Amino acid sequence: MTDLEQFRSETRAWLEENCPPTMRGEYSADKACWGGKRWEFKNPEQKLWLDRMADRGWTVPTWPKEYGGGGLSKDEAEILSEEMKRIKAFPPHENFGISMLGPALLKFGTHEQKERFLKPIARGEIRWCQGYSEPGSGSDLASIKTKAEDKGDHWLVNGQKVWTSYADQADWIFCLTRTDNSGPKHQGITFMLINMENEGVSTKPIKLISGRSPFCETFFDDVKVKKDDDEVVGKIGEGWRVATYLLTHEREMISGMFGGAATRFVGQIAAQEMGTDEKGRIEDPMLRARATQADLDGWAFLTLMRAVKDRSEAGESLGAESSALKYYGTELNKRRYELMMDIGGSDELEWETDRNDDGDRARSWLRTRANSIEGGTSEIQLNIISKRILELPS
Amino acid sequence: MTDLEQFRSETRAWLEENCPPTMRGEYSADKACWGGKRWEFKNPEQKLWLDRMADRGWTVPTWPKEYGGGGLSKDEAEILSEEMKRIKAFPPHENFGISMLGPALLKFGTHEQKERFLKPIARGEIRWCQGYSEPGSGSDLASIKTKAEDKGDHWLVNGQKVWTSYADQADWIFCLTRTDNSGPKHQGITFMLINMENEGVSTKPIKLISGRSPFCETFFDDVKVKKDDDEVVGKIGEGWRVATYLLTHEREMISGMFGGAATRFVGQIAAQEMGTDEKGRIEDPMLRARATQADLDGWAFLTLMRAVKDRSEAGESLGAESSALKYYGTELNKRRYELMMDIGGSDELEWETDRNDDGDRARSWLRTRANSIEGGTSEIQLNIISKRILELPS
Amino acid sequence: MPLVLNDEQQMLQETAAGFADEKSPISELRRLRDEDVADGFHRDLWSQMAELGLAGVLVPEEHGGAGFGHVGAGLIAQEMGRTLAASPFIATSMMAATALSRLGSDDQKAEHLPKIAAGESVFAIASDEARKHTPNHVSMKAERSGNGFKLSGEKAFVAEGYAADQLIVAARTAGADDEKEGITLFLVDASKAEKDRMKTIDSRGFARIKLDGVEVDGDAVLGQVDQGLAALETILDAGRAGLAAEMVGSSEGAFAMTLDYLKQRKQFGTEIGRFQALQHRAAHLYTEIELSKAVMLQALVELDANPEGAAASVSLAKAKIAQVSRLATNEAVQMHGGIGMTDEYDVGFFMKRVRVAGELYGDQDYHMGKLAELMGY
Amino acid sequence: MPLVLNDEQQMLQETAAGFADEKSPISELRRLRDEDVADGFHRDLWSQMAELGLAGVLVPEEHGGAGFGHVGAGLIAQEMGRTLAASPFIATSMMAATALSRLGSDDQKAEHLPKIAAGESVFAIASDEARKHTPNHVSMKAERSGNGFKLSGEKAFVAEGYAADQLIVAARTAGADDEKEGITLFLVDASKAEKDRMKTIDSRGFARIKLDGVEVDGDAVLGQVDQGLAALETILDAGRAGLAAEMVGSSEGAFAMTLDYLKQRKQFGTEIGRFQALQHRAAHLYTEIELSKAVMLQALVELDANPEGAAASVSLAKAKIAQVSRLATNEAVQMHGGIGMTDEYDVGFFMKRVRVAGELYGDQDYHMGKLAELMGY
Repeated sequence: MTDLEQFRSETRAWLEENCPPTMRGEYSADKACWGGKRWEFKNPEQKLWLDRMADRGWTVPTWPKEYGGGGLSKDEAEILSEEMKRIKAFPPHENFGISMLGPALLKFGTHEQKERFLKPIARGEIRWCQGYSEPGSGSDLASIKTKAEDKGDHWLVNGQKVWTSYADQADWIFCLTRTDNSGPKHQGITFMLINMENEGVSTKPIKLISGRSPFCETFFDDVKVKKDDDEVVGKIGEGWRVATYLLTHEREMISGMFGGAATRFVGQIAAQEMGTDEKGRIEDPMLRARATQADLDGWAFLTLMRAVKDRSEAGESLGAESSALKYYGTELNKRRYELMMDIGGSDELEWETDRNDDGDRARSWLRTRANSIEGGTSEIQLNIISKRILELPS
Repeated sequence: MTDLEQFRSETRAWLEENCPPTMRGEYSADKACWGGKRWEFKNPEQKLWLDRMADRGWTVPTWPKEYGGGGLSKDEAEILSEEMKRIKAFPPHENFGISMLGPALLKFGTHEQKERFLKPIARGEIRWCQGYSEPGSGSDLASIKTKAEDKGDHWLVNGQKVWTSYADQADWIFCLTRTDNSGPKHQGITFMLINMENEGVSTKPIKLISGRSPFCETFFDDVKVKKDDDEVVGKIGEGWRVATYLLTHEREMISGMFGGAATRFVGQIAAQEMGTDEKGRIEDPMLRARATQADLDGWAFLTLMRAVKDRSEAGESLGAESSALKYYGTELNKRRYELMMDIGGSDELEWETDRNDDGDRARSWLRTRANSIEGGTSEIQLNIISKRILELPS
Repeated sequence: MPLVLNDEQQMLQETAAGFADEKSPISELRRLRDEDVADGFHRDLWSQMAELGLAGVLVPEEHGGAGFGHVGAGLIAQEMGRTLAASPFIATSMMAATALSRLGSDDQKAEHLPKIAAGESVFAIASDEARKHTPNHVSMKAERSGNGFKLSGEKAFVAEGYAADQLIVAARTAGADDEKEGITLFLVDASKAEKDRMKTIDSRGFARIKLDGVEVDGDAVLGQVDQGLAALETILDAGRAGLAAEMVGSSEGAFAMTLDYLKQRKQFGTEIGRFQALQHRAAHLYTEIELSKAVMLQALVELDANPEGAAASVSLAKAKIAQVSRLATNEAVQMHGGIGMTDEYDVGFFMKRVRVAGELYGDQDYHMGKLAELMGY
Repeated sequence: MPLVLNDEQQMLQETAAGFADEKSPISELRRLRDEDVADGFHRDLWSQMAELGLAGVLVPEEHGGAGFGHVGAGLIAQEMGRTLAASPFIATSMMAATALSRLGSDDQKAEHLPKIAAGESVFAIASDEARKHTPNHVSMKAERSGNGFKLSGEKAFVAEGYAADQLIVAARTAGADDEKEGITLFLVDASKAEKDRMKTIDSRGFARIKLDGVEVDGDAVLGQVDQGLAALETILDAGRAGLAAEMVGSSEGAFAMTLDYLKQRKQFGTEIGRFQALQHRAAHLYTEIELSKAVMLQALVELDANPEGAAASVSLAKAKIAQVSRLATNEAVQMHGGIGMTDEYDVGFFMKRVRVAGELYGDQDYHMGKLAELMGY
């Protein structure tokens, strides 16, 4: 038996024994464990499951053991996720610290920063949120204005962030501040870590057209950020490098999400919900044709996602191509949800009722409109492809 | 009986009596009478029909009588064309002089120029061609370089034109020349009339991907154009005004053409050629859906054409809107011919054979690719809409 | 009939536009939503429309209306769509007015048409029963009882159904669920129906309607017994044309907001309206909206000229305009970026309403399929 | 199977690419057209491909081939598509090689496979009879006579049919014209057939084939009598995947020309590649071509892993890539402007070839319909 086979059998056994039955099954947003200081566990098993996984470092399997990770190889991590899928185990917890700050700290952080911040992330003890966009900035991210003045022993931070997901529930925020106005806009940006308990930090929820939203505005009014050598990631004034590294990451994540979303064929949903004719076809031939086109593109997109994954596992690094995935995946997802609404007809035009799960489909449809805006608009992705990949003049 | 009713009955009677039977029926390109010095009439009736119509000024019904026109009112002209349609009378002749130079001369020409050029156009005695584009200019029409130097008693013209339709059969060319290089590119352009028999004028046919083409390259090598006060339309150096006036005209004409082309529904052609299933539907549901979309857009386009026509007859002047018609009509026509090829299948992939009319459909399909390029590309039309109608900054 | 507006029609459109801008800007729809008004419109606004003579635009003059025809009615719907003005105009003033003036007995006309013109009676058409529009799918029973009928069954997605005083109900007097024959239209006093409010995403007034053995006498029949489907189609076509016109207005409204934004919003140191990719998409959208206006007018003109023969023009308009309004609202949100996604900003209201209006009385797929069949393939 | 190329496959692709660039640039197709070569390819070129071992890529090693699998074969087709290299590769080295190695008797294999590998024998698949691809529509008769069969009927749109030495013919041994049962595949010496050359717009080799009572003996049957349709589908899938790969190459070829043009062509005083509207369209096309490459590889991988189960992946590839290659060539001509319309310029050759390759063995609509049925709706 090879080491990997052995790892698989051990992992399988351990999961069987340690993953509580209530932590298995169909996973959905409301079942998520976000952790953090203010988190209230939905039930004892949720905490148990988080602790057990954290003890093995399996909340962040590929991170180094010294920082609370599992120190697993890519192959081992792959096996772990396969085995978790096999028994439909829930993710022990979710945290922007895992998906976004962590990778940045691992790449740009000092040993002290890793020591101090990665472990609590791995254990789900501190919940992070992201502070990039500002009311004025939008697609032009480098134009951020939130100011951080050097006051000797501390930074004095003033400004406003938008689209900070779950900021109202987060303990810390990693954000971009402007520490220098003199140079070109991409310089003078500093990647800063700020405790949300600091005086002068406040948040306000943003309501979306879907009626739901994880987003907040976050305000900094004369916030004093103590200089303790840990508060800045990367060099002062060079936060743009950290940010762009994370954005690429985020693009992959988002396109991944929508790749996932596309796993069920729209046409099959239509056939199931609307019924079929004597030939076994969706009755409405026009809807059927549009569904087939969406599934053709959806399946092609999943195939590309798979190819990209296989290539990166074969050692090819994914650069600006992630823009193509982000662009196509999000536009596709919008198209899919237009069709989902067409399939639902009048049954899915209601909300604030228990007839149709509070109009979950309509809310999701509206929510997808943001897919091609958040994490860099489709237009920005196309610009990136045009310049970095096609090398067209600009 | 109103004057118009009387005009209709007289017109009907005259046409019945004077339009030769062989000059009636299904009209097609090969039946056209282009006239001009070198024209060989296909049969005596073709000449007879042209002369009879010209005698009444009905080859150019709305032009003033003094310039060989019929002096008809809009309503009368409408009636004439209706009555000609009724008996399927062929157009007595076609000539870029009628559709393009004529309107320019009527608007910008001197009395002498009208006297000298309009009558022969009306009678089909002189065939004209258009010399705008140059190898380097393309969409940037104002960047033309064909030089016309003032040599006192004559202009010395040097340069090259492309896409000059039927230049090899034309007697005269109306073209844009550069008489002044000092100012901005839109200035210093002169609208000039040149006799193709002048020494130094030569033409070379251009072969298109469709294997067919009316287009030529036209070369001017030290061509001496005598100054006789008639050779320039409008003011020297202000030819751009004349050109843009004509381009708007041309756009309307072209979009008109494609509006016409859209009168038959693609889906009906498919049903006729491919047959239908027990429900009376085109068997291929995907093709059917695409055909329906094309017909939906096609019918909508025809409706807009009709509305524009009705509005202009109600006195509204059509400006940059013609760009929208040109853009949509040509893109639509390309889409229609993609479908026509899909309908034809392997039967229409052949040419240079008598099996399928020498592959007329394939040639037409390839020819339509130029629709969105000639007379101002689709991109140019969209720029015009964006600037002139939507007033977006540029 | 030329596709141009005469002076009378242009004046009417200006009146409607002025009214919509002053009395019912989008902020009124927001208020309607925030106050959670079950009717789906403000009664006082509806009365004002009646005072202006808008409610009776299709009602013959002898019954107190303006007898203005569908073109006039469509122009009003278009202007209401531009500001998303909420009213029972399409269901009452277009569909019910068409139904009564074309099918009604003298008594029915005399009783109801004046009330419509006066804005005193709100009508709703109760035809659909399933999630997707299928006029011939009628399972609501109407059994003969005494000299009248007894109606039992449920209707879904009834526009203005919650506020309705009167219902025009499609019920089955013969045949099986999907048969074209055997459908009859009834005038039913809404007080006899159980109304179950639908809170739709557009904050307008919809309801599910249940009739549980409701007794009506013979003269409640509208038109001929068993022959109601053709009549229903004519009523539906009036509503479809009205919704198409409304969606044209909403497309124009959303597009206007977008153009303003493109001209003032700055990114990368310049107005985003300077970026050619956005310019070309805006120019394309402009062209599609021009097409929408043309097919809208054609449908309205045909409805006035020959209602039974207008089906194809109406389906063309409903399908094409549903597509264009979808494009217009999607582009509006995308070009606004994040702010377009916020509830605080108005553009989302357009997206939600055209989605509902697009679905009502047949979506783009339904009408494209119908068109293909009418064109013989 | 991961969707990545191993070193062997990458080397093969480089070989094919080098060969196409050196020996068969687009100018060779132009020469073929101008010299009006009836075969539709240059014999000497085909021999050179054989010498390089390309012709036998799918032929098992014991029969003198490379036994490289469909992935390898597809990569060759892709590189040929990039320069529009004309050869009977897909019909002979992919379809016929698949047919013989999967269905052939030992004798049939021994007789034909080595000749394919050596480029000595050109094969064509004679299946379609109508303007649109319908594998089960086979009316060509094969009547038993003596210990063999007598074949009569006509085939249309037979790729490489004019140059073919051997034909694989689908004929009906039982049942009615459109029945799935009763189709049998035959190996027929092409000299027995009447060939009527089709001059297709892509200047490649096509013919209509007439068999007028052609006698073949029993061992001419390929596979099982009456059970030929499933076998035919496997052969067609090999061809469809090959054409898909070729169209990916052609999309890349046309796109590369377009990008060069966008970078060098100046208008309004700057490179047109600086115009954002064109940049975004180019970026979108890039993305679509990336999708094309992925679905192409998936189809080839599946054909190697499990030929009977690859139908869906193959239809996905053929449909999606037909659409993308159409977009790529349309954009290529449009972005080139007038010069792209001239015969003098090469881009038109791409447009003509992908039109034909898209139609052959089922167009996008056919494969989308098939996909919908395979997905169960």
